[in-house]
Amino acid sequence: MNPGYFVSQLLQTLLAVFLAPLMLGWVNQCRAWLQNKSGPGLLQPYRLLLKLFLKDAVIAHNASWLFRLAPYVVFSGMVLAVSIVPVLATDLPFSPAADVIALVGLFATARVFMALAGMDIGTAFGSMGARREMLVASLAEPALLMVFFTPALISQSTALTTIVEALGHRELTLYPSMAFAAVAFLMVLLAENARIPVDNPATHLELTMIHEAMILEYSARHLALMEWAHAIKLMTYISIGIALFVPWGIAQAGDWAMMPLSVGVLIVKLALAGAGLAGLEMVSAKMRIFRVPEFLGMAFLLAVLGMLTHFLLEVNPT
Amino acid sequence: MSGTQLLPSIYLVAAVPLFWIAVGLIGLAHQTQRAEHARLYFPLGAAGGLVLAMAAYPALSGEVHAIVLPLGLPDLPFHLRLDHLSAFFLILLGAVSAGISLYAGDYFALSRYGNVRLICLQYHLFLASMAFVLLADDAYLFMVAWESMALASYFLVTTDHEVDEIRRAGFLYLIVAHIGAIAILLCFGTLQLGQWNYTFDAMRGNTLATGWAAVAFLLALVGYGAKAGFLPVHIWLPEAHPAAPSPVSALMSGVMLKTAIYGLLRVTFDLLHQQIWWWGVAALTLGLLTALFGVMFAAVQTDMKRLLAYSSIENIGIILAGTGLAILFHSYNMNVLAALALSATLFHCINHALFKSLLFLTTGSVMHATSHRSLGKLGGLIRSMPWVAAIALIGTLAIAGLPPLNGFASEWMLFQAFLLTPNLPNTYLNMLVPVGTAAFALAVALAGYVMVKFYGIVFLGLPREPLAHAHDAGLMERAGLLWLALWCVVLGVLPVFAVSALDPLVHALTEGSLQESMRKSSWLFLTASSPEKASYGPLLFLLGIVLVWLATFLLVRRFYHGRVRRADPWDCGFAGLNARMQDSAEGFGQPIKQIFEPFFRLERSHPSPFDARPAYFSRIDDRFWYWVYVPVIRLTETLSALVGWLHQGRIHVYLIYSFATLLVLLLLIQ
Amino acid sequence: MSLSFTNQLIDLMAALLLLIAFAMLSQRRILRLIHLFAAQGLVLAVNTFIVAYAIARPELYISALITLVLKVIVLPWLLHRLIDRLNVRWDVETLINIPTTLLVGIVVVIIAFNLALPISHLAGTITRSTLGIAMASVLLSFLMMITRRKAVPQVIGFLAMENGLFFAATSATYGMPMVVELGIGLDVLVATFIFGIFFFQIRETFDSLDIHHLEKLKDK
Amino acid sequence: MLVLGFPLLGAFLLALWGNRTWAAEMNASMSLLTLLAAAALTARTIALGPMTEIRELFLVDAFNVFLVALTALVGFTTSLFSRVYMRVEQERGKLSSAQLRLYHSMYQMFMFTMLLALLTNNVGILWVAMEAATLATVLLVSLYRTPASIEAAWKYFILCGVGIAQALFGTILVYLAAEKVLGAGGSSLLWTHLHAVRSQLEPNVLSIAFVFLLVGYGTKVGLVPLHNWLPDAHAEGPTPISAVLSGLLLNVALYAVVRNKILVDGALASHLAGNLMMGFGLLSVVVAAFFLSRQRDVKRLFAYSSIEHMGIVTFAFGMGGPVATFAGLLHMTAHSLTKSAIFFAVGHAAQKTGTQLIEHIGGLINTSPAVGWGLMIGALAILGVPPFGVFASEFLILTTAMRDHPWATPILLAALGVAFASIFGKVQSMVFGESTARRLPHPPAAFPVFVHLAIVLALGIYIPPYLADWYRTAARMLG
Repeated sequence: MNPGYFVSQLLQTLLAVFLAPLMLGWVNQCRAWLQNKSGPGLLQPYRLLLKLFLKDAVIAHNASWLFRLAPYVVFSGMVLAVSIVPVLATDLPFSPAADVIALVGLFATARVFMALAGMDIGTAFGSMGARREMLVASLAEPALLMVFFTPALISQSTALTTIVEALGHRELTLYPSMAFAAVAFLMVLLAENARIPVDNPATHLELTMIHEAMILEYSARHLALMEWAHAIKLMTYISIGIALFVPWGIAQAGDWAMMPLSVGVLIVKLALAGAGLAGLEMVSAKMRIFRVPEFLGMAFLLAVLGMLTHFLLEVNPT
Repeated sequence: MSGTQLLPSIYLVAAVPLFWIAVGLIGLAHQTQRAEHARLYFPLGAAGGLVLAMAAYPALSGEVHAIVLPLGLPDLPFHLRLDHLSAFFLILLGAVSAGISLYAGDYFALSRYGNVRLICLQYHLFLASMAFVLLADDAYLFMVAWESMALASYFLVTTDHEVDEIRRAGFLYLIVAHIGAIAILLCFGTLQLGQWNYTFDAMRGNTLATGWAAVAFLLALVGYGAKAGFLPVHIWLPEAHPAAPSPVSALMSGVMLKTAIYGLLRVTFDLLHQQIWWWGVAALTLGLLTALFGVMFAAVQTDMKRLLAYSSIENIGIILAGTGLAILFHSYNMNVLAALALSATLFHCINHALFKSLLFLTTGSVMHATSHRSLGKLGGLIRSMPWVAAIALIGTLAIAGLPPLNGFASEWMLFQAFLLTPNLPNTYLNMLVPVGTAAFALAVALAGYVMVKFYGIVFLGLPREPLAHAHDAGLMERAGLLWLALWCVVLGVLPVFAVSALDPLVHALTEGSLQESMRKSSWLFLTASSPEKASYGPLLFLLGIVLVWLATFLLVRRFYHGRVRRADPWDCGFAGLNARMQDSAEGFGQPIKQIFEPFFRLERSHPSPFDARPAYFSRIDDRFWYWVYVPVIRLTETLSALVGWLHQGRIHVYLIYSFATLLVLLLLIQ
Repeated sequence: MSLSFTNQLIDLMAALLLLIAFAMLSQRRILRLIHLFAAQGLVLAVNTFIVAYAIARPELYISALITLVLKVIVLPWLLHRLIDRLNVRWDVETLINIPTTLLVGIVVVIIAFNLALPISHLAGTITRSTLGIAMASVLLSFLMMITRRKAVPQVIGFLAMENGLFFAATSATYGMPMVVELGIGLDVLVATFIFGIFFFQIRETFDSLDIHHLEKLKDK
Repeated sequence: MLVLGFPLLGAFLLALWGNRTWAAEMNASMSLLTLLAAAALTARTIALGPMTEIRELFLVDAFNVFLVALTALVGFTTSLFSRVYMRVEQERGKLSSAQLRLYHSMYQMFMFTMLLALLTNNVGILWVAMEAATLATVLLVSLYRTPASIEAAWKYFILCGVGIAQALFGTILVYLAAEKVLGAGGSSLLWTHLHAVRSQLEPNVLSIAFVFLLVGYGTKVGLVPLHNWLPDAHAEGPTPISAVLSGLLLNVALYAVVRNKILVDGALASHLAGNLMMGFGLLSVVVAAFFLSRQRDVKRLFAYSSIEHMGIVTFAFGMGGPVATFAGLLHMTAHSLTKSAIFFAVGHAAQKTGTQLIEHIGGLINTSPAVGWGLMIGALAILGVPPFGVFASEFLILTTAMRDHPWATPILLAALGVAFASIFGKVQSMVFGESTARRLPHPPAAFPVFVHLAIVLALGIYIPPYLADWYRTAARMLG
């Protein structure tokens, strides 16, 4: 395959990785605006990362090698994930390496490492956060898979690029089943990225925190990697959502003419998505931890319903 | 490679179990001091395992060989047969047992229980009988080997027989095994179709009426299920596995359960020719139920070996579900898809064998180091036993189904198989599938939860009780563990080779093959029915992660001097942190209890908030025990009470019996 | 005398035998039982004698003699001494009251006759009709063993059963071959001795010959 | 005919000196001689085929010679066991010297009667011998003079006596039928002659005769519902006697039944006899299996298991056909070897723990591994766990049943399952766990136990061809 692919791959990956904090900043900014505050500014996440990278790492006495290994694994896992999702162009040399299932697996790996790292020190909050995170994940993960399977059934494939090809570049057809999937996906996204109503990224209030509780013990560069990975994760989810539900405008295999346009389109989409997310967070309230399973069960059911409606409405019985 | 130039492979293969028996007998005879005895004989067994695996490998693609031994019944001598299917499971047995035996050398040298000479004999008889189960080509030898397997493992389970729950566990195990054996015997009886010929060849020759075929299949499902641990005959498994010494649990969970799968496949795909779609549905449903059940119970366990045992039930359920899919596809002559499902199943068999025995062995090391089995007492072992912890981490990630390790690869294939069911020409089945897929996904995800619980509580955090003299595993133990871990990684990163090695076998069973879809893609990528539909390249995965990791590492180092300051944990600024503040095993299981309450039979007592000495009690029972087993026991008791009334002790009554018998018979024959 | 006459005699003997069997069934006193047993033995001996005479079989004389000695003299005498030594002359109470027993006995007799019918037809001997009676008396003594509560009457019932068998043998088949006859006789003798031993053992263990002491071994 | 000579001689000698210190050894040596004679006889029969002896008074063919060999073998090993066992009993003062003399002489007498029953060619003598066997053992059952033992012996005596009387009536009827064909006189009770003319015998008579014979000898076989004497007698007698009772006597009684069955089948040309036997067999298996779980006395437990196995064998012979009969013979062999081995082990266990109550026996394996493993392996073998011979025969029986009488198979299997659960649960608690046994000065007689078990194991894995042919010829004979 010609180097162009690698260029587009590299371009996309770097773009995603380095835009991710901006995305986060944008979401926060929108939140601030909606709350009539003047927010910290779009670049706040970058400043934070820089500060953390320059700080001295402080690690608990009994931290094991696993504790120090985890941030790197999480970070690289997320980078890998984002480089798999076709946001600019569909033809990426990396995309055959993983389909949606593998993508979910990748998220799971990162999460497991994070949870283990959280338990490593042996603090009350660490293990609590790990447990909650794993609980949420163990319910969100099947829901996510179900969400993916609806388009996978439509496009007869689980490879994201193929899905996008199928959904985006054929004649435009509306799939009712995708509506279910979209809602379910949104709920999963909220849960997986520790957003309200499942978790509150902005608090360290002991009893409510999930994600933060796991990474309490991290500092400096490790914390930076974790936060960054978290930002990338959000980015990845949003771009997956884009790729699945509004794929129009993603560039075909290597037609460079489309590329700038698709970049533009992408940025618009991302901006909208971020704003939407912020708005959603504004209107909803954090829920009790034991409501979360019901919430995710809801998502799970919606996704399954999506598959069923697919069979009901879209498969012409032959 | 073709089997022609390796003709004697079956003799070599058959020689290995005999060698094992010999090792056992010599070991029994050889009086010596415990440690050196164990360190001498178990590695011998390991060598045998290696030879077995290597000798069986060519037969995986080679042609079928059969020999008849001059033993057995006069009309029914022992038939041995080495074909693709048995070869695969023999490789599994050999490769896995090699690691386990190596480990066992150290383990039994250090453990206190039992007479090592007897253990050595039983252990090797166990291995040998498993090998013969896989080699048997007639019902008699099969039954003999099958029951000897149960017997040997029973004696191993009851090694520490002074403890009475261990005795109870062994008893339960043997009873269930016997019931299973009865079902299998009936199954063979159905298969041989009236003419008294119990060689498998003859059974292959028969074609049964649909009804009888179904009967045979259901009998097989029950019979082999009793060994594999399908619902509701799983009851013995969580009792027996914890009771046994760890290498034995590893063998039972890793290998013995697979022999049951072997039997099921042998009957379903080899001896019975036709399959009916609802068999597939039955197996699929049962499998998924078993999987969910197993993983939920695993999540709430507080004993690490029980936890692993339940996770075995889960994996067996997944394997059964895969088999069900294969049957389903095959019954509709969708052979390629059947091939996909079957390769996934077999692949998962060997994967589970590897990581499950690996984890059981690590529990063994943990128990030796800490003499604790309860999760409530353990913790923080990653510091005192880094080797075991590192290897256990690999096992944990693999069993949790995380890429790029082997557990994920097989589950990925299985997911693909699920996603291809819409091609089935049956709308109801199509509708059924999303539900099945959902259940499968849920089971897989919960497995991740369970494994984080297992690893986090055992190896991470702070010790929940002071663990004195916690030391790392010995050399042989490490070697055995490493061997298994190595294969977990290799199969995970290069699944394509495994799958293509399986292909002749799969082709033989389903007439379908994945060859062309694999030919279309490179050796890097695991593919389902075709590469553009779906593909998965674990090696690229690994490379990607490693590259990014290195890159970030270097970049971070460029920015930054990399100094690290050690301090007390911050813990949100709370002082006076102690180990008891961590999540306990119950705590970890609690949400699952909450969410899936209806699945459990719970007895709980919460302390009142104003309790001076608060005590929390929670006990979880298996509903099936009360649904299935208790009624049966009651029935037997009532019946025997009725019968017992016959025996009144009065001689007149007895005379009346015989008088009546006489008269009745006399009238009868008129 | 003519064949028919002997026939009638034999039938008479058979009838007597059946009568005695019923008498035993209804008999309450042990002493009487023993006498009846002796009488039964006598009938047997006479019957055998008649058969032997009728068909001129010398070895039957011998077996008639054996019967006379064994069953009319030796066994009753033994039993007498037993009950003297154990002084168990008192009345025997039965489990089922006598009339019912007799009714059952009659049913049994009917069954026996019906069974014997086809056989008697082919039994070409001069004594064809007696097989049924033999079977009946066997079953009757069986019944007697069932209904009696004391050890001694049970034994007498046992011996009476032996008599019935012997009658069957002689009447239906002119007696078994000599070897067998001897064997059977020996067995009966030994059996009686052993019974004797038992009486003493039971006595000294339970100081009574009531069998309801022997009802401990059962499956609770 | 030394086979018969030795035990008879032994009986007399031991009647004289049976209380001497060397009586046990003498008993053993007599049994050894018998065994050797039996072996010689067997060898000759294998070589020359069936033959009759002394004016056709004795018959030796494949069927009975293998039982003779078996009887002699078990008789010998049991005498070895009783040597150790009886010494302990004597030292405990349970036995007076007179009783010991009675025991030894009656032991030989018993062997003699059984061998006679097996070897005789005369159906009448067969009956006499069977009766004599009862008489010989009945005093042994009450050897201890405890109330329980006397009661057991009394029941044994009455029930078997009555039963045997029925058998006599049956024999008379057979004779009645036979003399029509063969004429009066001794020859018409000779089995060989009867066998020759069996097709001409009057069916009506024979069918009635068979009922009487079945009920009669069946009582001694221990078929339900005629079995009630058996558990008592086994539990209360001295253990060596329990061993020979269930190891040998039951076989011999069954032998008598089968001998007559052959005639009846020949005469009736119907499957009546077979069906009756199958019915009894099935009933025995089921009932015995359910009795098992209620037992608290270990010897009663295994007595019921004997009933169960006799039921299986009867069922097998009832089915008939080469395979089933073959299996029946095999099962007879395996059962009597295993069961006697178990009783040896149980005897030692009872002596070590001083009780026969199961709940008071435990942890044998710790105090005396030989006894513990003997009991454990023996129990597993008797339960039909491979690779023991019992499984081999059960496999054949069950598989044949699946072909011929599919309805019966699940019943049998269910009963076997119940039996497995009940027996194994009890045995496990006796063998494993905390030990309640104490050491005894004399080492247990491990030799007989393990010899038996070894043979049984061998039977399960490899049946030597000559043995197989031998069974086959026997099976062919029984049709």
